Amino acid sequence: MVPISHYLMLAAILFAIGVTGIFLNRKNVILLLMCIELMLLAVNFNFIAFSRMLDDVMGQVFVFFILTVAAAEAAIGLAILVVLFRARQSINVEDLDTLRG
Amino acid sequence: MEANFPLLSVLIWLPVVGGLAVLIADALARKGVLPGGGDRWLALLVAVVTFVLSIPLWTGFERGTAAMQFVEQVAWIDMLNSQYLLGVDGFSMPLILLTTFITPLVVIAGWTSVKERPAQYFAAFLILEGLMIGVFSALDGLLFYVFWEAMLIPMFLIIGIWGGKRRVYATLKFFLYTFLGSVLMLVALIYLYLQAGSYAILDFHGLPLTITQQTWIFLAMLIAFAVKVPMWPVHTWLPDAHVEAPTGGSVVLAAIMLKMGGYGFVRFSLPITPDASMALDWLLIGLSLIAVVYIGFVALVQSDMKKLIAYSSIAHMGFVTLGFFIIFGIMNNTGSTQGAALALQGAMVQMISHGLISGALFLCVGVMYDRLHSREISAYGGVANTMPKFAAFMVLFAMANAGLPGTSGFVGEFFVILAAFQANFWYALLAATTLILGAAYTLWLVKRVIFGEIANEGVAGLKDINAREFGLLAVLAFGVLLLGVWPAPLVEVMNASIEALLEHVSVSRL
Amino acid sequence: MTGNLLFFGFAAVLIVAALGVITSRNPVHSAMFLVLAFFTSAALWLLLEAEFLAIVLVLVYVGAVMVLFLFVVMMLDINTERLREGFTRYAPLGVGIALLIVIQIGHVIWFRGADTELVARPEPRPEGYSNTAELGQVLYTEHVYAFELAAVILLLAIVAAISLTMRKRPGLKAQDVARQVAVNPKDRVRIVKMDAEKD
Amino acid sequence: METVYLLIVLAPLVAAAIAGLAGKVVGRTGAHTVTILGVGLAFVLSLIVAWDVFITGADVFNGTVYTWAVAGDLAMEIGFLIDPLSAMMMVVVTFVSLMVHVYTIGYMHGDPGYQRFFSYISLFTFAMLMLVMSNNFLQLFFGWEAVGLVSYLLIGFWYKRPTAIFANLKAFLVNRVGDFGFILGISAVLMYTGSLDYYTVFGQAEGMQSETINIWGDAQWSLLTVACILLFIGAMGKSAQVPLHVWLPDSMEGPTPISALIHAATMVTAGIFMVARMSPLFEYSTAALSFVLVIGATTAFFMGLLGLVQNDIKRVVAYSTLSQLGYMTVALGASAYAAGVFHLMTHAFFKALLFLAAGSVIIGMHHVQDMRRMGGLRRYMPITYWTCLIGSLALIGFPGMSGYFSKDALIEAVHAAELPGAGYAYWCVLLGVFVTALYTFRMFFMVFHGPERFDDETRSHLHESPWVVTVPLVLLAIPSVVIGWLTIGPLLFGGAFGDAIFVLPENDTLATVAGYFTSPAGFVAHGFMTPALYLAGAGVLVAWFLYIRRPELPERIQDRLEPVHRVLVAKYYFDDVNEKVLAAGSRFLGGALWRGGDQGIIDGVLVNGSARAMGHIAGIVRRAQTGFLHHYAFVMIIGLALLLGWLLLR
Amino acid sequence: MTLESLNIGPAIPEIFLLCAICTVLLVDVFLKDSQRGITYVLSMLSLLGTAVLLAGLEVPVREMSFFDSFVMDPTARVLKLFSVGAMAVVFVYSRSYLQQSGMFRGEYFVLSLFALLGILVMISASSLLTMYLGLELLSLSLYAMVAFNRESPLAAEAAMKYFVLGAIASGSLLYGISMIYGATGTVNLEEIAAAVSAGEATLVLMLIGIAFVLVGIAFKFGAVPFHMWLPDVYQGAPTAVTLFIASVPKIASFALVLRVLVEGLGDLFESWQAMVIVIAVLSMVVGNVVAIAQTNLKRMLAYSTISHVGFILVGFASGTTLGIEAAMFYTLAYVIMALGAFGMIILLSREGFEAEQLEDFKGLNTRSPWFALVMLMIMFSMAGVPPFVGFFAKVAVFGAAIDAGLAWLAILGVLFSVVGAYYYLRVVWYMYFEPPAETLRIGPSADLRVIVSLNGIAVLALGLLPGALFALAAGAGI
Repeated sequence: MVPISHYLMLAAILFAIGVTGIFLNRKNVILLLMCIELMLLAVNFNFIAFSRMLDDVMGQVFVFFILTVAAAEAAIGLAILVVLFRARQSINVEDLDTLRG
Repeated sequence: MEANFPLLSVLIWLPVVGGLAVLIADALARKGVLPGGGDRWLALLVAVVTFVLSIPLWTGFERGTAAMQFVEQVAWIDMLNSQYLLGVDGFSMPLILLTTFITPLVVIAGWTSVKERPAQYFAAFLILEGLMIGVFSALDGLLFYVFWEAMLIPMFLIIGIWGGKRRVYATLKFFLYTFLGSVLMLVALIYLYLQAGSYAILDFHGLPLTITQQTWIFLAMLIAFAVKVPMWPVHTWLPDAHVEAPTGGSVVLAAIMLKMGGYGFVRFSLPITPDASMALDWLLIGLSLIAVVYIGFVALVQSDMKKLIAYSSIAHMGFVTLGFFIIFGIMNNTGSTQGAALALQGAMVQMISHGLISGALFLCVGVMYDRLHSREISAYGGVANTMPKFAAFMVLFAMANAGLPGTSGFVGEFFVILAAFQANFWYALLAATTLILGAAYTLWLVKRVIFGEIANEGVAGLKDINAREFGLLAVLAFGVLLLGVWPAPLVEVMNASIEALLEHVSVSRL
Repeated sequence: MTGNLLFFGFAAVLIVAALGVITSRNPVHSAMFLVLAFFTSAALWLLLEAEFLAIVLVLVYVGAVMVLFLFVVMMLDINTERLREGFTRYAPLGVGIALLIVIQIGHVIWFRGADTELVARPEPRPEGYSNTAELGQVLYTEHVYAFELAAVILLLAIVAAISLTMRKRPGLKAQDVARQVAVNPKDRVRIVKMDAEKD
Repeated sequence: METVYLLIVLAPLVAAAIAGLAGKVVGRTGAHTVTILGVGLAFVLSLIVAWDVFITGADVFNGTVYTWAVAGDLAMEIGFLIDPLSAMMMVVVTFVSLMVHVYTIGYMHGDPGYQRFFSYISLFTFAMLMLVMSNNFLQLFFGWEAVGLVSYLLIGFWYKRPTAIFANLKAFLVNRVGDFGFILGISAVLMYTGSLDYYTVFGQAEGMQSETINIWGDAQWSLLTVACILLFIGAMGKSAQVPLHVWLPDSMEGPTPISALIHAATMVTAGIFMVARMSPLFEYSTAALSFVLVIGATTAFFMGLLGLVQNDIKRVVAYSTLSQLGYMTVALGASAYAAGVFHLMTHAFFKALLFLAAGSVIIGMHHVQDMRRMGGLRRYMPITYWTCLIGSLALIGFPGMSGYFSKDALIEAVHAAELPGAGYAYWCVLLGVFVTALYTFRMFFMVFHGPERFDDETRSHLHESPWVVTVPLVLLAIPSVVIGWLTIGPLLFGGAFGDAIFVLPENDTLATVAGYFTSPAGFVAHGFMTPALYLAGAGVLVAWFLYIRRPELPERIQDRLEPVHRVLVAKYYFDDVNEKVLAAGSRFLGGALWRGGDQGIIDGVLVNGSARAMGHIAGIVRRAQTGFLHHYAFVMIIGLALLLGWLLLR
Repeated sequence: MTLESLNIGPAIPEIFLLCAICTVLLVDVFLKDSQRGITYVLSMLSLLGTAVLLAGLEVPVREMSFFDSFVMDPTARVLKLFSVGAMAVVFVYSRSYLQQSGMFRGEYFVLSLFALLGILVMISASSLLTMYLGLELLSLSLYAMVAFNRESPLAAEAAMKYFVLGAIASGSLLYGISMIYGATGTVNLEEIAAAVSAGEATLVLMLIGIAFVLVGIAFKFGAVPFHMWLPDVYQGAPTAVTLFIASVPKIASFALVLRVLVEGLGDLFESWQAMVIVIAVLSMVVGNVVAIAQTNLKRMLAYSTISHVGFILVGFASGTTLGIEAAMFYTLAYVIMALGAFGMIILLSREGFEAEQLEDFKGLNTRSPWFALVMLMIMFSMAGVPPFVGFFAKVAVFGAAIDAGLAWLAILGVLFSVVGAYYYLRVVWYMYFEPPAETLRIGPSADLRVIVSLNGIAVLALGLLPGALFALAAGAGI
């Protein structure tokens, strides 16, 4: 077996990629939602890895709920996206600057 | 008056409630429930009743003791161990009387000249009065602070609503300046509370503090009081506030609000941090003397009457702070408290006296402003020709402002100069320049405004003061002269407290 | 050794897929990369012997969530031409910050965590161990409260999504059976009486 | 007796209040009646008091009226000290005041401020009485300032005149400069003695001699010297000594009765009185006495010179007053306090006389004051002429006249003085005699003799003044002639002042003079052996020669001595310096402090600057909120990275 | 497993609320638009029922339910009661606004109630799992509510920003939780605390965990630099939603800090104190300074919120019982003030007109002296001027800071409260010193007027007699 730290490192990289995606992307809001999924995936990796390391089921239970919530979150996020598109005819991140200052 | 009658509470809350009643009466009058125009009379009634009720403070005041009198004590915020604790001694009692004395005059002064929303105007002043009395009678630090700050609100509105052209700038400056000063005092108060375990000011007095603690506390409070007094260089709010404020606002500001700074020094700085006060007295003395000299010169070149009087107020308040802080030098030099007592007396009398004089001068400017709607000196000239009675009053108050013996303005300055000499020759010398500078700016003002040929048609058409204005000025003139000719009763009231304070500060807190 | 090989293989794929998600110009491609990432993740979770979650990830995420994503991408009919533009000018800085975070975490995990059990290689599970059963046992007992909450969240998601997206568009032609049934001849036919034309 | 003293003080005060506050009610007649009654009562009672003090020899009265204030254990009281010095002053003050009151009825006839005027002069009498009768420094200062106030009001009585209101402001301010010193002097006294009461203070004077005060650096100054010089600065202001004399000539803007009462006879002598009163202090400080001596001598001579170039009749008298005040001061400096006070008294009579005479001339000339437009008035105004002559003779010290006794005594006393500066002082006062005679008779000849230089219009109205004017002239002329003869003996050499004036034996210059005083007549005879008399005679002769005999000569001398003349006309440039350097400088400084300090640095930079800075920062920070989602996320991530980094690096 | 072992007693109010939400949801479906008032009434009744049940609970001490994942203690009850009450006020304020702007739909109430449920869950969370679920319940409701006005591009933009950033914050929080889990082997807060104090936790992992958790917490609170969403959301959301977001969820944020940082990670105080201080300082500075430049009242109040969060965090930063009580006092006081401020905006709004610009308050004193006075009291209270409740809130937190030896922090705080006073004063200035731009009378319904008035009076009354509120906050730090 690989050491747990490998998994944690992988999760960290994944998390970083997700984060990077959020601020690199300035065009498409959908992509942001996907990046968020990546972040959550990284978190799940952590939990499962720790769960395995500690031999404790709690981590997996947590992942279970994160998956549930993430699904709900995605639903609502996409709903907002739809509202946004209808209201502005665009989901370009750079167009979302009416509110500022 | 019964022994446990809550006189101070009544004095505080009667005007506040009265102010609200004026507002309500006005609202009802708008709806047609009550006849209109009653708001003035109600306000006057409240103010006068408050004054009458305050007289027992004087008559029932036990001379010869420094103990707090008319004490009221009710639990307030248990969590902070803060109480609704009121009481007066020789320092605060005269100031309360000054407040109750000035407020009816302010109400009368605004009788006809306030056209816009008079009910709110009078209500603001009444509420202000209550809060100011609260400041002078609170013996709990937090309660004191509440009154101290709350007072800013009605004043903020008074300047802002009924003020002149640049009123918004002036009132914001006034508020933020004083607020900035006060908040640091709040920090100091909280610190003291944490040290003493209670907010009672008298508990603070007994607190042993290291010199570092004292210095920080002293500096924090200094900013608060210095802004209020105001001392150079934190005085610049005052001219603006005075110039823009309506007459009543200027009167209250000059007559009472400035005194709170001075009061703060005797109630907090000196007794709580005597060692720091002693260590830093050079600073305070220096600033006071700058106020006297520097501001004297600045007052000389003002072209706006109110601004001139405002600057003169700063210079005169310089005597108050000077009087408070030369005591260490005097006790050090002479080894006795006699000179120090003289200094404190002088400072206290100066506060009362300045309250009357500056109030009167602002009323005088108000009288002229009501007629010509200008505060520029150049808009006047030869007023004596058309307004002889007014001119007589104006000259009298100007002379009082210049510290002429026989008027109250003399007493404080005289005492302080006499005492200052015992601390240091140069203190006295610089302080005494006010004899020249004060006379110069005040009388030059009089010369340009009152004397001379009739300057323009506006002045030619002036009407002399009416009975209401005459009464106002006459009452103040009487006060000014009485205090000047016979200050003994006032001085007597303060003596015990001053002795006690001197005894208190001469013992190190370290 | 096989485990190691598998891990590094899947990890590499996962990272490439993740990078693909954020670098693709076309959102559909991104979605596809994401699906790939989920699949590889599921594989890696299997390595960690979390079979239940691995399956759930594939079923729920790939099967439902990603489909939803694709659906929305298609539905919104986004002009992909406009999306073909570069990254922000903060990209280098951004990448730098992200790397910094990775380094910070990595530093902890690999160096400062060296003496902890993080580096431990967990022993394989004993025979007969059922990940699903174990989860199932706690989910409805110990975590019943959380479970109920999750249910509420899903309900909320339904309510929210519907309230946000369902609406009656003004131009939409829809049947209203009740109105059709309740129709009154008077509303439909108007009998006009006309006077005979006269010359 | 206390009631009498109170009555003396209060009668004029009450009269002033009635005339001032109820002027409309009582009317013109009422106003002057009530004030004259008040002052008359004060005069009569003062006479009684004086009788009591000088003739009956009553004890000195030193009593408290009421306690003004008590600070700590320092009691400040209002009270009276009635001793020969104050008794004499009371008589002089009330007498001159009474005369002026009567005179005013004529002089101010028809002025709209009639009642006000009477109120003021009555008030002045009150204030002056408070000053002289005081038994402590506080009340002294009160009276001191109060007379200043009334002086201010009266100089500016015609408040429409720009020159008048300029002059009164100037007078007040210059006096305030003196008071500035005065109050510091009082402070110094209080610091050492812990009391403001005369007797308590005087009792400690000797001990105070050894006290020192550290003013600058390490130098230790004698506290007593400092105190005395400071007190004397007060006297310099009030008694118009160089360089604080500048207000007095300008004060002639006031109505003439005022010039007579305040700016000649009484108020300006307050300084002299005060120093005499403080003699127990001054005596112990040689340095202070020297200072007094030099200042007085300078004033006596140089201010006299200015009288030579004045053409305004009142100004000539005014400069003469300055010069005479210098004489009195010199006497004080020479420790001949009695001589100073004696000169004060005689001067009060003859100078009041001269002023009133000048006023009479001015009435006759319909308020023309320029002597170049007069001449030959003798014929038209005989009473004025004769009384004026008496006054002039008294002023120049014509043997036998009151001025002769006082001036000669003090010159002799200065001659006898041995202080530093005494030699200078002696020459000043001696030459001053010549100058006095010259300008006095220059005036006299220009006004009353020579050709008539006015127009026919004036001539047709020219006649002697009414009785209310002439009676006071006559009444004042009498003491101007006789008072010296009558009182020199007891006052200077008979010890009539008793303990009121204290002189150390080694300073007692008058004792030297007493050596050749046997009787008034003898003193007159002695005068013929001193240069002063001849100098005075020479002065009169020169005046006669220049202004009657060869009237064209003065012009030529003037041209020949152009630079000197210019300096004299410019009054040694004191006014220029004051206005252009001090006043303008103050205004400039005020403006600079205000614009630069208050508005520039404090308000501009600190207050508004910080407010602006806050707004500016707000604008900048606000821009960080770009509205772009990726920026927001970016900021969050940076924040996260920093938190993480900090935690781990700690 | 039996019901006894679940100990559902303390959770009955939440259970009732959930049932009530479902009822409202169901009833609402069958209502016509004109009958929407029934939804309103039902929602109010739900709140009433919840409140009654809460009040009826006997909570002498700390009580656990649901296998230690639910905790009930006196503080929790106070917070919950307060939340429910504030929610009721929000409903009253919102009703007429929603009616005017055509958004009077049942979903608003349902979503709000879901959010409230989330808040209640958070307040009672005793494990990071339930905390997370409660937080998501709250957040997801809020995201949806911000986008509630579907026609408004601004609202949609705000919702999108809120959602994305919120998701990042959630991700960060979860990452942190995973680290804490890894370090201690549990997500139960009590067990975490026990593990930390026993020294069983892996410290470095804990540190990473704390950093990430802090990001999540700071985001929820709206503390700098995780505040960027807040102004945009406040401004973009419909005022009724802003009103809600600005008020009740702050109690949840407080609970979040209380449960996670104080109760769970209290022993690591020294690790997070400095970070909290930094965040607090930044919040006070940025919030107060940037608010000066605002002309939109909602946005200005957003920055004001940020600054208030800074002050609340000062209380936590002191780390003492006193500080936590102070923070709670401040939070409660803030909720009252925020309700009043936004209530005033709603009061002045009319059909087709949002009174959200500063200019819209011009001359209010002429139009309605009383409501001008109410707004004045609220503004001065927010500025921390006595005798209003906001002042005592500041006294409490600064007192705690000084007590903890953080006098400099207190001084910084008071100085920036002076800066902040400027923009509150500006509102007063517009109301009192400027002539009115319009003379329309103030329209809305009587209940709104009464409650806004009461709200204003509460600000004053709690300032004059703050003892009661202090007593409520007293138990928090234990």
